[in-house]
Amino acid sequence: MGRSNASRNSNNYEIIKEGEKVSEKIKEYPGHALKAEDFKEGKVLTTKWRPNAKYAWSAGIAVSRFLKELKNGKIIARKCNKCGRIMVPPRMFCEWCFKPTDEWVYVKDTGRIVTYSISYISAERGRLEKPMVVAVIAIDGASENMGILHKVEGVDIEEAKAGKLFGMRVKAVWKPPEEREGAITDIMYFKPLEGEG
Amino acid sequence: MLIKKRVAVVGAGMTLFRRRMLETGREMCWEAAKMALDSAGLTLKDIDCVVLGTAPDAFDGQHMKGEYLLDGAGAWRKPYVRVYVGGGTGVFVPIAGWWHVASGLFDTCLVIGEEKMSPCHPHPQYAFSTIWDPILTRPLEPNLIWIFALEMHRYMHKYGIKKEDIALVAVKNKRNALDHPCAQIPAKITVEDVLNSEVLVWPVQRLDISPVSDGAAAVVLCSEDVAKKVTDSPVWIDGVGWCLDSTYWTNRELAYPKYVEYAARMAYKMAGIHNPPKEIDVAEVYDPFDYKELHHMEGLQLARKGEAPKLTKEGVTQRDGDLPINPSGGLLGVGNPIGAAGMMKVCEIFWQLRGEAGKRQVPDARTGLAQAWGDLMQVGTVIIMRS
Amino acid sequence: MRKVAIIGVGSTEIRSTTPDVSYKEMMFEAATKAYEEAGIDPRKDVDSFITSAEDYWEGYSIFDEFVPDQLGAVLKPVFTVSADGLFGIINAYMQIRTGLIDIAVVEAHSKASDMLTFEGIVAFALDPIYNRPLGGHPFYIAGLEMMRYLCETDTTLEECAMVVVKNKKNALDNPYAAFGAKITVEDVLNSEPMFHPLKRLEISPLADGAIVMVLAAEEVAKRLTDTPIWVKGVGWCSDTPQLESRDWGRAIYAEISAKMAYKMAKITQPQKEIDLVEIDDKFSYKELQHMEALGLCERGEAGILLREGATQRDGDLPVNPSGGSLGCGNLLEADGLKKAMELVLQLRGEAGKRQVPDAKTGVAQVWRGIPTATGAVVILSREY
Amino acid sequence: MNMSIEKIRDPRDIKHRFGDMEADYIYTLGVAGERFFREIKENAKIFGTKCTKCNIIYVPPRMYCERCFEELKDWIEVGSKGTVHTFTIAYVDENGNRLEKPEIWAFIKIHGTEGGFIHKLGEVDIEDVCIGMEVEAVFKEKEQRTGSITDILYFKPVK
Repeated sequence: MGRSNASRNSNNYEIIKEGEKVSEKIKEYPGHALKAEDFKEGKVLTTKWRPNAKYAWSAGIAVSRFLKELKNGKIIARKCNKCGRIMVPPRMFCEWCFKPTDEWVYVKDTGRIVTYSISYISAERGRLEKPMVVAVIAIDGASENMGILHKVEGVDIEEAKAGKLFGMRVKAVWKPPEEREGAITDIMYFKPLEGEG
Repeated sequence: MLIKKRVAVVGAGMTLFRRRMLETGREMCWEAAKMALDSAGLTLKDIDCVVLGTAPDAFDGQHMKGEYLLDGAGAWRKPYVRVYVGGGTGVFVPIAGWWHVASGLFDTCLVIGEEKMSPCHPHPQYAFSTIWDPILTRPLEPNLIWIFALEMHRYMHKYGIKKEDIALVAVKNKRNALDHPCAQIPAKITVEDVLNSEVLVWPVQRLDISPVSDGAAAVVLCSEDVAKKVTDSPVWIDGVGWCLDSTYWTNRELAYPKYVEYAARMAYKMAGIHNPPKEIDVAEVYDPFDYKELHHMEGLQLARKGEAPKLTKEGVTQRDGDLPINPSGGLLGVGNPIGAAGMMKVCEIFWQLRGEAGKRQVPDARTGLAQAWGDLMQVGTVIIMRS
Repeated sequence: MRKVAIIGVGSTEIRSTTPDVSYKEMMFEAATKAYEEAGIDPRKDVDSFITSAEDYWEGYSIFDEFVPDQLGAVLKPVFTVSADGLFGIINAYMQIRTGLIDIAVVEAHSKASDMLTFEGIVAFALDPIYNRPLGGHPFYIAGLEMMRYLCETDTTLEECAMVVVKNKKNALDNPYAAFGAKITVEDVLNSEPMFHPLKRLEISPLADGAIVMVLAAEEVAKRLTDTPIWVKGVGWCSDTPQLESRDWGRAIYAEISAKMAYKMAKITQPQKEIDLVEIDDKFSYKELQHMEALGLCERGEAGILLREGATQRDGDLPVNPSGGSLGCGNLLEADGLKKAMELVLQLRGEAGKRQVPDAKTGVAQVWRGIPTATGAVVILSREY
Repeated sequence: MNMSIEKIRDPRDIKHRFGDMEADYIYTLGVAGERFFREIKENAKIFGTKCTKCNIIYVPPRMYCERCFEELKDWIEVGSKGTVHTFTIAYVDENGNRLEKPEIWAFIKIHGTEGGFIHKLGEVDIEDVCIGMEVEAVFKEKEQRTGSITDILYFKPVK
């Protein structure tokens, strides 16, 4: 899962090869390794393909409603009356009780950071100009530890690196109503709740 | 009901693990499978059925990848199936192979793990952008490392673990890999090297993680009757366990891998193991990230919650320690062609239990364990083997 | 070794599209029905769950991540076979036979309507080096197969068209069918040419649906139900995936898997010992080719049996009384599980207007579709 | 019945999200493919590999025999002629749209081998194609060849 150049000989550590058998009984092991340059210099033949694989995923009963409420600037959850859990993201079934969930419950757009990380890279592996905090945020009004994944802004990166954001109270920052489209990105990010530290 | 049939591993093989290989996926499968058969003194004719494991089709760039690979896997006109539990697949394939033989339907089974991640451009990372819920998560454009960083951070926070203690795992495993001829990134590094390496997603740095790899690995399984005919030193599969946790990972406590615990308990029960740290002589624990080795040791009941770093610091998990972990060099040192990486661990336990591991050999290894992990921090797969 | 029985089945409706529900909600519905029928609680009673899925049908990498919750399988043994639901049944069967597992659940579904570019996705399954660069619609492979099959067996275009007519008619009586219709041989032959000699109506249309099945070891099955349907034999096989090495006229994968399953079930004369079959008919000619591969008639005779009416529901050897994939819809990896479900209903005597009289033993067979040469056979019986 | 107890009734409440699973893939041709396509690119020659144990010549050549698993090292030039083993006429393109001019696809079995090529037929009328017809490969000009299956333009009838 690492970046390709994790396998390259970089300056800060030393790659050492010593001959040794996988099994004492096996004398040879197979495989023809290539270098990145082999591709660039045309030393190896290749063929290319970009698949045509497009989808329209149906959100279904629970998530369609969730998206509709996001457009209204609200977060909605489902409650199971058997175990009493209020679940977000919402689902029509309770995975613990294996029964249908019973009712819709609006929860707050505030919450508490359960865990977080600080991304210095983009989804495509490029370096970000400015590091970005992403967090699991347990939503107020839902059951304990019912978190959602989102971004957090307005926090000090050095404090974040020092582990100071655990338990921090945050609040959703919404797009203006006219720009919302019924998507998780209708919440732009979460920011620290004012008046709390 | 009791399990009546015992299943043995009688041969193992693997290719080099490298960032880019010339071989097609099916050629890599053939290389590993052929090596496993040769080492068992068997030919393809002797094989009754084939089980293959490989992770996302989006790496190799091949829809229905299991179908594509099958002739290289030796499945021509044989019963064949691909099983799939994300990153947990590598250790799950021999588990599926186990039930093919333990069911009494077959005497021999060829088991293969494969991954060719290099075709995916601009970076194999792309494949990971499609593992998320397309409606609730993909719009946030997540990077895979986000979630592991979230898990690592939670683990550190909950048990008060320091990054330098976690880095010791990377140092150990990359060093162990120096003795593995197939290893992709063996190295002598220090804790400082890890802490000074590029920050990817805090707290994950570059030397905390395993590389992108191409490779394949294979083992040959057979029934007790056949095992006795083909070898004097079979290695028995005495326990299997697997478990999948909820999809809703943001609703779970990430500090502890309960799914690994449940999988391990299932396998320990079957193997009659009551005191894992005492009874397991060597373990190959899934380590795509350094913290995962610690996390998984705890899930496997090899260490108490939050105490795996301490054992590591004390040297207990070194090859000459009381509980050697990842003597192969693990994914951090040998490489991480996902579907093949777990199989590499199973091969390593096989070689360790046969006393064939050369410089990597752990003394007196009689009972070994291999474990893998995958999906959305969700799957545990565990196999227990005895000489 | 232990005997294994199917003790519960559940299915959603089969529809051409399902925009209002997610695959999770569909799976939940099918699972609820199956558990209800089997009288089990998945949170307590089930030892193993198996899903049958392929990533690119779903539009997800590692679809396995998204299955446990709606099946009641959280923190339980769960895995995915990248194959048809019949392979799910086969793996559940093996797991139970080992003694490790007492009750196993098998799930398969199709949410084909989520795919916008089915052709492009199938093309992505072709060999990237030797086949894909040439482009084209991947179903040319079906055209090549059909042409060779017709040539080798003297089967006629009319006979292939009659398969479509029969199956779409059978589907009219099936509540789990999306494409039932009353049509004629001429309608089929006059439909658009697609991959000559294959016509538009000879290609099974895609459909959505979810199916769940519960399997149990003998002692458990007998405790839970009076109508266990026994798994008597299983077989599965893959021929070469490389088009350049394939046998174009025969379904070798079906021949070998049938042989394996018959041997296990101790069936020596399939045409006499089997009361009905649900076999793969993703394309019209496939039903005939598969009948021959399964030894239900000599090579080249399937078309003749069809013309004589033997494969009608009231004939000597009913083939696809459900309506098959041509009548019900192609459910991708749930296609075989749908066929097994029909057998369960038939063998229990619960098939309503579709009921084949006195059905004791049936065969379900599936092929994984273009471009594969992989298939499976499961033999079910109400008697052991 | 114990299912979702609430359903969508208003069609405007049904939501979908559009997206794809598309990346750029660059495939190596493999140990056997690399050599095979070099021969096509440089010399317009078609090679197969022979398994002496199973007495099979694989075209395209393989690194191993899928039947017995022996490594195949015996490379044999097999010529560019073969027979149409089966064919089909495709009326739609890769996206399912009607083609203005239907395409003829065939499996061409190369003489003296067990293998051959899936390819298109050219320089022939649809009515004239039949199983058993002898055809030969038409290669691109050398400077246009890239080491791909498309270095063969199509197969045409042998006059």
